[in-house]
Amino acid sequence: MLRAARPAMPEPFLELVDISKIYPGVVALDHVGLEVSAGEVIALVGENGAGKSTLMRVLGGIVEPSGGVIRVDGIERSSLAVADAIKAGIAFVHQELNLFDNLDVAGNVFIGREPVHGGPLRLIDRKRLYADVAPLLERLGCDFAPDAPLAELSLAQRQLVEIMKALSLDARLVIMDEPTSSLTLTETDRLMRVVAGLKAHGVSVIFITHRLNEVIQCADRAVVLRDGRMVGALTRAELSPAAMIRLMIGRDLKSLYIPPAAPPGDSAIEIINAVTDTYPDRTVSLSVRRGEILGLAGLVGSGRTELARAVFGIDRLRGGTMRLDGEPIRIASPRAAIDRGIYLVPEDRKISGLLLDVSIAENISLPDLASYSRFWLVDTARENKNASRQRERLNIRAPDVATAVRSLSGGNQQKVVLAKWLSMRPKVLIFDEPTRGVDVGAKQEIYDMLRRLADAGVAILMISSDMEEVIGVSDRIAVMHEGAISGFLDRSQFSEHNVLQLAVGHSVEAEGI
Amino acid sequence: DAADKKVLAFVVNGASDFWKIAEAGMKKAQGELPNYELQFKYPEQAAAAVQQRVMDDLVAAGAAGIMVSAVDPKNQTEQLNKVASQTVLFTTDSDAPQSKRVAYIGSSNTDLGKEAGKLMVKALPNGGKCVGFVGLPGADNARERIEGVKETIKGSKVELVDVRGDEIDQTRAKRNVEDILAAMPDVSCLVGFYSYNTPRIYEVLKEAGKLNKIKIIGFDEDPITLGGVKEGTIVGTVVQQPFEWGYQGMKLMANYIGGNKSGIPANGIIIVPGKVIEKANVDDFMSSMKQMLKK
Amino acid sequence: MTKKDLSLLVLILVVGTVVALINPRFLFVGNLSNTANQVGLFGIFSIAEAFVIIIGGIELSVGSVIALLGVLFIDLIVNHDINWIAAVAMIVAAGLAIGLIHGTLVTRMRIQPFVVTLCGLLIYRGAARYYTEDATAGFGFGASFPMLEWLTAGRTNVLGFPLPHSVVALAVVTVIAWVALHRSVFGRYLYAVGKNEEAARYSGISSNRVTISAYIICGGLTAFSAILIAMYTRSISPAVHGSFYELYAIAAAVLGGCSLRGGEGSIIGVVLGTVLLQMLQNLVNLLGIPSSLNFAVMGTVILAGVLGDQYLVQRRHRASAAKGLGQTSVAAAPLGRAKAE
Amino acid sequence: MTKKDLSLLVLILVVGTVVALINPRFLFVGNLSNTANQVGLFGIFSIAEAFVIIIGGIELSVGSVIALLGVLFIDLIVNHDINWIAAVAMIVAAGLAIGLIHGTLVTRMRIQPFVVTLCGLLIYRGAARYYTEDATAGFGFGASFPMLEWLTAGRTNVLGFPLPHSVVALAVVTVIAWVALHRSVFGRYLYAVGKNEEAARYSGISSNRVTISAYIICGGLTAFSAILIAMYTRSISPAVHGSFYELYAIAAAVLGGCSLRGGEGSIIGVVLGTVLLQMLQNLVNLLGIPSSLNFAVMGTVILAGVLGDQYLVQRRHRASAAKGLGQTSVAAAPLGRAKAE
Ligand SMILES: Nc1ncnc2c1ncn2[C@@H]1O[C@H](COP(=O)(O)OP(=O)(O)OP(=O)(O)O)[C@@H](O)[C@H]1O
Ligand SMILES: Nc1ncnc2c1ncn2[C@@H]1O[C@H](COP(=O)(O)OP(=O)(O)OP(=O)(O)O)[C@@H](O)[C@H]1O
Ligand SMILES: [Mg+2]
Ligand SMILES: [Mg+2]
Repeated sequence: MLRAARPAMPEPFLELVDISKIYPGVVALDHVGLEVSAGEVIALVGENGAGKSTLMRVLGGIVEPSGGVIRVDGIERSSLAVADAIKAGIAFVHQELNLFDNLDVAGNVFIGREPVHGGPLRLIDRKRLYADVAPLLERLGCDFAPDAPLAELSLAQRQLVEIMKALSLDARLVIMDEPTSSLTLTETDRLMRVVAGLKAHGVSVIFITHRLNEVIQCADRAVVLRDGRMVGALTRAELSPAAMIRLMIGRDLKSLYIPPAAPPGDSAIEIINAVTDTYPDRTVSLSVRRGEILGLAGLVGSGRTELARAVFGIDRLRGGTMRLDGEPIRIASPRAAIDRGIYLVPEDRKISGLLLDVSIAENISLPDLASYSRFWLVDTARENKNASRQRERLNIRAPDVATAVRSLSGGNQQKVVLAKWLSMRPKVLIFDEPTRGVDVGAKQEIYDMLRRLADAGVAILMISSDMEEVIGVSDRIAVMHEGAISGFLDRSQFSEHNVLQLAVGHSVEAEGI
Repeated sequence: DAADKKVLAFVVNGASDFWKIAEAGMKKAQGELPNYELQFKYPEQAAAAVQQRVMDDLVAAGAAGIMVSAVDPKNQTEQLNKVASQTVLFTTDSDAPQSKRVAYIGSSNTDLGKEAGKLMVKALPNGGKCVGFVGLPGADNARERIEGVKETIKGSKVELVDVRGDEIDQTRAKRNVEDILAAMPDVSCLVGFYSYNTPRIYEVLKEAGKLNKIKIIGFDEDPITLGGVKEGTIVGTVVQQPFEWGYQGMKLMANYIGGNKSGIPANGIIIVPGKVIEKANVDDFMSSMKQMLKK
Repeated sequence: MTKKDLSLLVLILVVGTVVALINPRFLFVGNLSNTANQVGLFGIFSIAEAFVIIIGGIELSVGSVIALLGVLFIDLIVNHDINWIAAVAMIVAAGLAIGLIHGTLVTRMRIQPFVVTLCGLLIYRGAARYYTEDATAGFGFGASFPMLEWLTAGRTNVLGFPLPHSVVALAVVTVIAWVALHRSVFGRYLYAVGKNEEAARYSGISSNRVTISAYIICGGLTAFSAILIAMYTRSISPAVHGSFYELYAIAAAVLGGCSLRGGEGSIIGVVLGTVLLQMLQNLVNLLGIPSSLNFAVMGTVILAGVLGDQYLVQRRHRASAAKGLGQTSVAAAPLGRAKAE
Repeated sequence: MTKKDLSLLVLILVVGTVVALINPRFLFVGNLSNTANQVGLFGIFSIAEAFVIIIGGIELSVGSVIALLGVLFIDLIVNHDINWIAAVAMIVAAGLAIGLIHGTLVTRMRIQPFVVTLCGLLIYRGAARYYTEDATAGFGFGASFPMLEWLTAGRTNVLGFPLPHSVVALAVVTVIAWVALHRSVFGRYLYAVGKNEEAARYSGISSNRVTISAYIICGGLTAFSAILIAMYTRSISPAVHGSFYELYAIAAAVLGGCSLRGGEGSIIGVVLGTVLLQMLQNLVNLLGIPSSLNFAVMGTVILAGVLGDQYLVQRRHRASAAKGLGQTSVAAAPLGRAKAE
């Protein structure tokens, strides 16, 4: 068993020793150890299903380990309860959001720790509640109000609320499980500064991410998990994406961008003057050509998801028209979109992507059941065969395709969402954050697949908040700002700077369409 | 015109065909009482509270007189008094003797039970086990009828070994009979205490082919009960005369309100005796029923 | 057959054995046939209810629909001399229409299913009472529809067992419902909508259409059972006929593994749930327990069964955890159990 | 006051105005006082139910608990000569205990709330009937507890209006429940557990304890209302007393904006829901509508109200969409509406 090498640091206040966790058919953690000292930023990396979240859930008191001990301030325990973890000063940003959409922002941030007055009556001190949340909003640069109902926030905005929840605790250790998976560069940078600030105050941070450059930006050391075992640790000096990738997947990866086999064809889908609910006075026009991957970038809340929903028929377009292959179309429901070959891979897998209590196979076949059935009866053999193929192709880590999706790791769940759509024959594919929480190896797999689909003549609209992905995968980038397209970039103009300029509403020189 | 007519209300204890007959009586009275508007009220549930509420609302709406078949006369005394203090109150079907009601018109359930007991003893000269079926075994009318039966058969070899309740659910009423046949092969007589119990007994015995082997004694005048009596498969049924309650009661009430109190005896109790219907008199009874309900 | 169904079956067998030991008449052909007949009558509308519960809805008007359609059916054939085949068709059509209305109000008008069907409960009951002026609707003495009676309330001797035709009807409904729910594309859609309506919509399932279909199926099956029940009781007092039956239906469905949150439940389970409930009714009469204790016995046996099952599950759970072996799968949540952790 | 509450209030005022125009006696002091009294009695256990519904549970045994505890209460003071203050304390304690048992079975034994409380419904009803041997429990003639009667069933003249004390009790309960639910930390936890139990647990909220508390509160309040109702009817036929009251309670809660999926609902709404239901009952009697139509009228008015509200919401929605204005907030989902798209 390997122990993480530690640079000279104060004595650890928290130690995980020989932690194991066994699920039916899966060894999620196999004798893993980890030590955390004050003011240390540890990055935890590894493939999907490597056991990162499980290890953190042990620390947060959510999962009871099958073996091992947890030592907090020298006191040894075999497991923690959530309340113990909170008492020990451990704050936790979960990979999957755990928020209440019947409460507002402030209510969510302080849930379980509301400021009270009224003595034994424990009435909520609303004034203080809202006063206390304001600086947090500022710290993360959020533009929504403290009393905004959570139900009205976008996924990324919810992610920020979840982070604020942890920051509001006077914690000694903040665990962040993929906090940036739906954030754009702007918010991510701000979060990096927050992490630095925490560190400066002696607060430790454990940071899980699949965006490896974030690790290099903020971590003091990186701990790498693979198949539930610790396979290595890198000190700050040793940190590089290549080194991490080698430890994570045991091989090197080729570069991201694969050029198209042929120049793009005619425009497959055209969106003309579309108007959505949140930005009723803005219009969006764009078109995606056959064989093209159009990246759609923008800041949190810029309206990309809303546009995708409207195109797919989930919401009704308030104005504007669409054309498919030159023919004007009207799409009133997702079924209508699917029947025309327009598919959407939604961003929020928990809410709109998956039936969590249902098996992998049944999730994958859901949008296309008719083709797995004979006389309206489902042919489960065919269904399972296809699911197994997808599982291998995307390297979905699960005992078998009958496993309920709920028990998969976040990244593997995301792969199931993708698998749902990839086995069908699309004309236009809209991906909303396709690789949210997916590990580097699988990302590469997915990019290959996108390219293959595009080469086969599919028009792909890829909404992404991951700058590296947008620049690395797209043939062309459209950037949205407050509900309107602020510009298009050709490959020759691709740069972080240009995308960011457009995202905040500025223009870039020599803008091309 | 209609708005000036005094309202007289007949409030019953739950919906049933039985009260349809009383309603027919009331309608006959309506024909003779042009200056009154007669209303017939079924509470939506057979519960004292629900009935109380109906009466409160009637008083609020200005009813001049109310005739009520109280769900729970023993314990409703005070509320009945409240009603009696604001309007003319008659009781029917089940009396509340300690209340300030003006009069009671109806039959005595104990007496009806005694009649049924006599039928049982007559039908089973050598004795035998009997089982009764009833909707709500705890309700007063059920208790009094059962009491009457037991009082009469005491000393004879006829036994009432059990009474099964069904909450006025027909499906259960029928299944109770089926279950008793399964559980007690030696039962020799079945008694239907509520109007719908007897037809259910009749049907089950018919389906089981035991119609003439097991005696049936019933209460009230369900058409199937009467048909069975006529056919000879039901020994007999004991009926009340709700038509008279509705007819006489409403007229008495109108007279009383009009100042004529002569029809009301000193103790305020007007008993309309029940009738035993057997094969001999069933035809007469059926034709007179037809006559009554036609109006 | 799921583990949950199996637990229920074991409970049924245990209760049955105990009753048979106390009173062997429980096993007599006549008694079993009678109980089977009740299971047939109650099973059909319990399956109807299950369809709606699986999509995450609820149908509270079952009892009132049974009263209203029962009254209408008897009225049609007795007083209007309509051919009984036509009458059956009309009543089933009415049931389907009721389902369509409920489904439409729930989906297009977005009114909570509880509110829609509660109003249904009130309105249909009122309509039945108003239509008959609160009088009992019945066949009268000697009225006879031999073919209809034989079909609906008759029994056929099968190897010495008088098999009630209501059981045959239930068997047919069960098989069709089982295939529809557990093997067909439509069934997948029902569960998907019940589990996560939004994800279902994103997968191109027209959740409105699926929801409406579930209510229509429920209405049609309820109408069918209304006819069978009317032919069994042969008399309907509109004020009380079928009241509380929605509770029976929901109870059978829930005992059979349906969750009121939707997306769960098996047809076999629902039928077993009905068997348990009817057996408990039979038991009270057979063991001579006072009728007043009828309900209490039912409640106690159900609770004891569910508790015992839960106890065993938790022990198995702990035992396997202690041995470090795999736990039982989450999907095999036991009888009546709230939900996986 | 939420928009949903406001819709309900408007519906109540519209119905009230229409009734008053047809029959001005509706507004007579005596009638209003009687209706208020009913609202007082039914409102308390509807609020009790709301607590459980908000945490995502359900309580079906309300009616049976009212019957059992009512019977016991009368028995204690009439037949056992126990001081009424002690009797009240004992009955409320029994209610709390029932709540504790239900809560424990739901949380620790993980049995579906529907199953637990359905068994409760059956068992308590049976217990009440068995205890009294199905006989009506009552005060008999002349039995008198002047202080208790005045407190529970009396009325006090307030500016010429005979204010029933049950209304005072409801007012007190409403204020406390409102503060507890809408202003206290505990209330926040109730909503949190109802909406997303898992997230609540991750936030360090002991969801088991919160759930059990909700059932205990429900039990206690139900016991309290059982006493008031017993003192109002002064007689309890154990077989029927309070039956269906759980449906009333759930209906009032749902009309008042509670969702059976948990996490939603306002106390004001629940009280308004009770007012509407009671007003509808009163209306039927006052307008001389045949009693058989009683239920139908209730159902129709509720459905019409909910539909009208929904229609207005959708129109407003479309109007704002057409004008390009911001939508109405999702949180202000209207009366009885299923959920936001
Ligand atoms: N409740 C559960 N039941 C069964 N297996 C589980 C459960 N939770 C996690 N697992 C399994 O444990 C393994 C580790 O999962 P974990 O969530 O820790 O991965 P991860 O490293 O966080 O991956 P990702 O990057 O995708 O989030 C996975 O194989 C997963 O399928
Ligand atoms: N259900 C809703 N009700 C009201 N407003 C909403 C709702 N969902 C999203 N919004 C708002 O719409 C705006 C656009 O959100 P959208 O999800 O389209 O943004 P996005 O560009 O996809 O960004 P993100 O990175 O946050 O997903 C946001 O300001 C958000 O607050
Ligand atoms: Mg993870
Ligand atoms: Mg988005």
